[in-house]
Amino acid sequence: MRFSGWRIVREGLTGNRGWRPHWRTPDPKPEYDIVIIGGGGHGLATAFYLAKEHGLLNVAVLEKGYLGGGNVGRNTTIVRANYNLPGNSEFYSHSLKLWEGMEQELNFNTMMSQRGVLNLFHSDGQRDYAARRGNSMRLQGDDAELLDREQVRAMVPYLDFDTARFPIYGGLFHARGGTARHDAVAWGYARGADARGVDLIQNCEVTGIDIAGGRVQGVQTTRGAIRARKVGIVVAGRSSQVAALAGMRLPIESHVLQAFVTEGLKPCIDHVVTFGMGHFYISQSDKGGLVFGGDLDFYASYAARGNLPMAEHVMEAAMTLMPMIGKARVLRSWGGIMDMSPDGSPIIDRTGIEGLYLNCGWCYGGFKAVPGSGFSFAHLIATDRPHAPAARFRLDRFATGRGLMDEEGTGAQHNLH
Amino acid sequence: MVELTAQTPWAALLPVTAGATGLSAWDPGPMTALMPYRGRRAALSEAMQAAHGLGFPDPGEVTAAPPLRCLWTGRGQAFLMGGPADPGLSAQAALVDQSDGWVALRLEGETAPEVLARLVPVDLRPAALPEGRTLRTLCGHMTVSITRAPEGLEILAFRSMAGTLVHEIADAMRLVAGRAVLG
Amino acid sequence: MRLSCPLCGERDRREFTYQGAAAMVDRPAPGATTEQWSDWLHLRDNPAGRTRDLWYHEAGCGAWLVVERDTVTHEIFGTALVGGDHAD
Amino acid sequence: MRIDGMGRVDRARVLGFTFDGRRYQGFAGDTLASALLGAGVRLMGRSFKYHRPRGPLTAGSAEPNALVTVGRGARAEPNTRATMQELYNGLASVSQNRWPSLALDLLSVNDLAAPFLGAGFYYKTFMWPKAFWEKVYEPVIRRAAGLGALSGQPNPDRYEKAFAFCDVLVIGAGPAGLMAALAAGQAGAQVILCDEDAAPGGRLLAEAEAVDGRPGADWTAAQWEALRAMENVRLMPRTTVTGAYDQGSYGAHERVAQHLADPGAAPVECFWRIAAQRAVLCSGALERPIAFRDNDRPGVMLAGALRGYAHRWGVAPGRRVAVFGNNDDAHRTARDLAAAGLEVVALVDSRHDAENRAGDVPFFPGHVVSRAHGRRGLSAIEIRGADGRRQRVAVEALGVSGGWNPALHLTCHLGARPVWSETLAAFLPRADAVPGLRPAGAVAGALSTTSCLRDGAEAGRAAAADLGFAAVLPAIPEAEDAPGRLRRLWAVPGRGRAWLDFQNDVTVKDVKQAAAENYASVEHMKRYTTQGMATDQGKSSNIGALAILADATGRDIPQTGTTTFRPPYSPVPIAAMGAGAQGQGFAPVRETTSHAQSVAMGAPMVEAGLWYRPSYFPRAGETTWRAACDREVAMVRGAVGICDVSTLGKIELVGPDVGAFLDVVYTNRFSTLKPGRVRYGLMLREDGHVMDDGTTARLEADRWVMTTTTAAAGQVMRHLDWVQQAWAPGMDLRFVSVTERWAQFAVAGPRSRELLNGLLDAPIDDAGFPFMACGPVSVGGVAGRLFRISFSGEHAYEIAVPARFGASLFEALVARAEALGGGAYGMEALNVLRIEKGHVTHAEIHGRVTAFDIGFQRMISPAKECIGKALAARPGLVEESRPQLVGLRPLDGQSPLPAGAHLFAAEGAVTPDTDLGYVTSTGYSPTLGLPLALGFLANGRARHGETVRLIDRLRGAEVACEVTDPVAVDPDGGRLRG
Repeated sequence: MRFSGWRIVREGLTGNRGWRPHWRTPDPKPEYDIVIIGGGGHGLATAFYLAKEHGLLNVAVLEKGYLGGGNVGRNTTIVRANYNLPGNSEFYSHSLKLWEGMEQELNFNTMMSQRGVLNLFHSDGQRDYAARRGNSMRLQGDDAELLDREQVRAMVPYLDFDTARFPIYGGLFHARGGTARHDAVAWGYARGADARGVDLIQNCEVTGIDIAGGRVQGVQTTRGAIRARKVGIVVAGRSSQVAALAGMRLPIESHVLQAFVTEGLKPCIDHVVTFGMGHFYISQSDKGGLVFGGDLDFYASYAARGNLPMAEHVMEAAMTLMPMIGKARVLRSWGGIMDMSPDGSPIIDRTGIEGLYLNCGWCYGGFKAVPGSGFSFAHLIATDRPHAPAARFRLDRFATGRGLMDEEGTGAQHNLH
Repeated sequence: MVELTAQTPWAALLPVTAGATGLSAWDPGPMTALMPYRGRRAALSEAMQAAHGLGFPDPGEVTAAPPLRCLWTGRGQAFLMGGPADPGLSAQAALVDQSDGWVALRLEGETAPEVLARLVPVDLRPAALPEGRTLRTLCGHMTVSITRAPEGLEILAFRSMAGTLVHEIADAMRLVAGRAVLG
Repeated sequence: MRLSCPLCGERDRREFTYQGAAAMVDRPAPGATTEQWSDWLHLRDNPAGRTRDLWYHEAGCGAWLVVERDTVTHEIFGTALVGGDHAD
Repeated sequence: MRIDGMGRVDRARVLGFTFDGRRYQGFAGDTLASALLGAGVRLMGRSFKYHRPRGPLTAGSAEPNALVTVGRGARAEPNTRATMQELYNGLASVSQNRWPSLALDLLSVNDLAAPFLGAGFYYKTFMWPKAFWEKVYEPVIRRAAGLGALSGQPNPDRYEKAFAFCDVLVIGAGPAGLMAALAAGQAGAQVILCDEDAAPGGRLLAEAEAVDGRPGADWTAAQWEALRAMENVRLMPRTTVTGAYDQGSYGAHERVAQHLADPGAAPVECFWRIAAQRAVLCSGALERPIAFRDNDRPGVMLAGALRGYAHRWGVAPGRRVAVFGNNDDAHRTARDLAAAGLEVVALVDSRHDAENRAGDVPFFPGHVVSRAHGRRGLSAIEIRGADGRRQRVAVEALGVSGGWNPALHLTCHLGARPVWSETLAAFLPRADAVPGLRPAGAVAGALSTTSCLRDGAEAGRAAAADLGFAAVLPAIPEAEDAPGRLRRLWAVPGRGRAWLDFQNDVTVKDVKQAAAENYASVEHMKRYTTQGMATDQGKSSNIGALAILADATGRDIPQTGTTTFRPPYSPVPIAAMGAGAQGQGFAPVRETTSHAQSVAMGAPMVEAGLWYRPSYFPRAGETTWRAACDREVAMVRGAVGICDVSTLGKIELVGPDVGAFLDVVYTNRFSTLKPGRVRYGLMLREDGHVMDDGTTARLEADRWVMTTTTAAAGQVMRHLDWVQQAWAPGMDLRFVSVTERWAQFAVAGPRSRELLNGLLDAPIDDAGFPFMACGPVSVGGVAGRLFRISFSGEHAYEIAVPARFGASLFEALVARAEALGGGAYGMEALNVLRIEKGHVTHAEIHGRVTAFDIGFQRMISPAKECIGKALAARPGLVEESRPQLVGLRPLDGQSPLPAGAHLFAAEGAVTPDTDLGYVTSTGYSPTLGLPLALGFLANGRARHGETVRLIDRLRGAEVACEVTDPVAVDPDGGRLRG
């Protein structure tokens, strides 16, 4: 069923009785060409692009819970392509282009809102780094603008320019960045993949990966064995466990990242704004809630919930940066499980096992990567060659030291990001 | 010859009184960090007894032989205060002068624990922190040492942060006093 | 979240700095290969369940701790000083 | 309307207030909602999507409808629940989400378009043309959405955060909570008793029933006083426990002074962090509605709320009332309302076999209310029998009861799922859901007041006993003990729209449509329809919605499951959780001993981490910072400059094994350093990249002092503690920070020794104090330390004195420097001086560079192990193609070289693939008379002398540069040693 304003009118006039399932509920077949483990944003996008770009239709996505129940449904919905380092820079640039065509590609309104991302800086040193990053973005063909304090004031006058502990020196503005309706991204890709024949199988947990002669044979699941020529692992938050089924140890630690939303408010924040002296980033959803987040809670966790110290840090950052939101009330907090890689950048690569592919390590940047990751992972699985924009996301970079992507400069080892 | 004068910038900020609490500065005098070498804790404690009449404190403990006191300040570390350390102790422990490194405040009054409860994530009520006990913790975003003395709660913090420390405690005092008015 | 420091007693998580898997204590011996070093620094068991990891009582006594806990429930089973009781 | 003779408000104290500009009167003890109802106002808000007129559904914190803005100007509080806001004299409130007025809201046109605005409609449209989303559709949607508005001004109120500690935390001061606190308190445990309400008692305030032979409210007051008299019990009314966290940590939100017109010096709100050994959850239960056509009309409310308004506040939405329920408790409402003198025109019970327990009221067993009439206020209901016959009955108020849901939210905060009880037709908390927390009373499924009292007492006793207190069960007062019965009914079938989530306008049809579209998981349904995502988080609607989803998908409720309850239980202002941080409070300020004097000299102070350092010291006639900076650089190069360097981390290390220890943490060897000497050292992280650099002085055989950069001081201390405790426990050394103990000043320039010799009690000379020497000195009788080290590249020293003498020494140094043609210099000059010398700071050692990159590969001693050495040898970290530290100068001798620019070959395309590097630091060198920069360039060391293009597209710069050695001034170091 094609969605459009006319369809809504027609259904509305006939009692809304014509709506059909957005995806089927198939039983797993005994064999597929390709099995994607993980029905989150990345896995669904991978399946969609396998079908759309490579004509591979005999594909199943296995999801242990419900579609989009992982990090794609529990993030702060920010989309951007404002990275500095080679690898990240070209990948997110490609991903942003896919975002820009997503609604038409999926015939599903994911509410991609290019309202602009403003990264504030608070010292000369931060300005220099923002300039370096902005130049990388421009070089990549993406937009970036270096704003001084007065330009920032004109754009976001509600910040505390006068009494804040860390004064605002200026900002790096990325106009094409913005937000999207996170759940809709998962649903849109699910619907698109399903429409092309991909089997989306929910409540199906993978319990084993069958390997023989160094080659993947299929998977064992709670709904029986499934044979497959190729298997892609894309299960942020469970990467180490699923990889262990194939005997692999990953350079991943799992951490919890909290996010928050306030009660609905009339429009007051029109951009995505990030603080440079603490961990705080915020935007306002179309429903009116202020959606914001901070840093990891900083301890290994699979609990999808956090503790108060980081929550308080985030609120304190909010109060020093934009005290006008003080009377907004936090309605809900939640946590996502982040695949933290040593250098803070992801992995899309083959493994030592033929036919087994790995997509993990998105740290806290996975949402904006959804289309690019799905596109590149599909390319890798379909062709056995890395997709150029993701070619640097190699698993062996930690062993070789080549192409480490430590954007923050805090260290290419665990627990420093 | 140049004459250097001693200055304590926080002197101008204190004392502060609000409601039932008073905040003042005190001079801890010479302070020496005592850090026993490997396996020498007992020997250090004996040497301290001989030289000063007090022992090396257990975690959380204060030992005293007026005017000297020795505050436990961390893993393998205590501060001798109120007078210089006997140089002979250096056979058993690393001795490092800490004088001047710390601002020393005292918070007096029955509601002092209530005031610090605005800033400190540890129970400081007398039952939890009786006289003669000390601890390391946070006060707001600053690391501090807090000790219960007969006069009140003593707070040691980095000298450079004295302004913030005074400001934040004074603020908490005013909020607690403001609540008291509400009844 | 609250952790029991062997020296300071039970304290709020905000006094501690986290440093990851306790396997970091077992540093490769001199002469280990680069691969061994790389595996030690990068690869992790990352269990969903019981684990041992490192915490530093930064705003307290300055002790490094090994904490045994559960990454799913956040239950804490025990804490011990790194390097043992060499000088407390 | 007010009901004569009812309510516990103080009718002697009349309070004036306004709503939407109109003046009203209420009484002390009223909430805003009860006062408005008392004044005959039923319409208090508009719904989110269809802008439907709404009145209060509840009498408490779960209120979805009656949200208003309270207060004026910057103090305005949007989205305040009128049902929780205590009335005070002069309270000003306005309605929200309507234009131009509450009664006439133009956006209620949405309601007419409802057939087109069903579940998820926006995912299916607004996609064409592509550019219209941000420009047209989204702005319209955003303006229509949202509820109240923030003032847009900085928050002028005061907030606080606090910590509290207890043995037993009792959450909720209803019958169960009061008994729990009493039991634990009498046992001697430290008890904290929190309740979200201003007054204790919970449901007892809303009932007529007796406890211990007294009215419930009187019994409550007596218990409260008894608890208040106990020293070990702390009572916290107006305090909502908002979240359960690990190891007995709880968050709680106290509305300290929101019930007052003027908070005075008190905080308006406080966010508590409570650490409790045990907790007893006595949060009670929340009534749930039954969905039927147009069940959202103002005047339709939960039956318990209707009863509560009558008993506690003596108000009702109208004189003619009806009650509709599926359980015995609805009968109590009808009975009580009739006893209050209201005209109960119908008691409608969906159970055909129900017996009338309400007395002499028109009783409709086996009937349902199938429709409500009256747009801005309920005017009539339609009652439908099992045979389908309908009758219309005029009413002004309808109480609806679909049963009660235990308020078990906190038990789910650590991830536990509740358990469905068929008997109670409700979810119950798992007993072990939160370690140390026991649910008691209605939240645990206790149905009668007596069982709540008993359960609470037992839970309080058990909690105390668990902690070793000798606890006995207090006497259980006599109270009502009639368990109610219930037969499930979630929605009345029929045409039209029946509301589940009132605020977000989610109807039964929406849930069914979601199921039809295969949003069959309860999480999918929630997210697709927005059910339960409003400000009440579905407190009254979630269970009904999932029951309808279960039905629509052919599953039972346990199979369908629930969505996740997450903190906070009720919303908490950002200002409360972030209290103290507004303005300066976000991070401590660190001031050097020269701070006041630097400010007095007119120096702009800039942040350096937590520290403030002087940027430059302007002099008369200098109109720009550059003028001052150039002069200060020239001063240092030509005479002598003074700079406070106390912010650098200083760690004193003592013991026989310090040298060996330093050999482990530094790449280069320190064990060979002689006493009285200083050495520059480089530290790596284990991943082979540079962590920090600095000098370490060996003051005596066993006494050393290490300096770190200002930025990395904490990190280095943590690292040293780690290395010693984890890997070197056998080494005999101890260390402690002495950063704060010493005030330290750089005395730099050709006349530095001359200056010092006029100051020190004993003069120094080059033989006694050569480059990289250190030793004790005396200044005016004060023992200090002197280091002959140089960041500027000049003959220079750093002198340290105990901090109390810092200000005085700075003054003396500056005065003497000025007499010698020099003076104080700030960060700007310091930066230029070090760029001229090619010295790195964290602009260069930014975490991604190796010793190889900055040309210090040979500082990694081949003869010993050190941290980071093994992995620094990875092939990718020592490749010539890596960006390497270089100096840059413009070919034209004058173009500025902006930091952050990228570097490209002199000719050729400018693409990511041809990117050769970037500029890290820049400044104008008055010494050389041209701009200089440091940067990283691929294979840079082999390119000295080549020309590269510096391109900065952000600022429109393109400059041809010569690549040079990083050291631009005095490359052979003659000035250092001279």
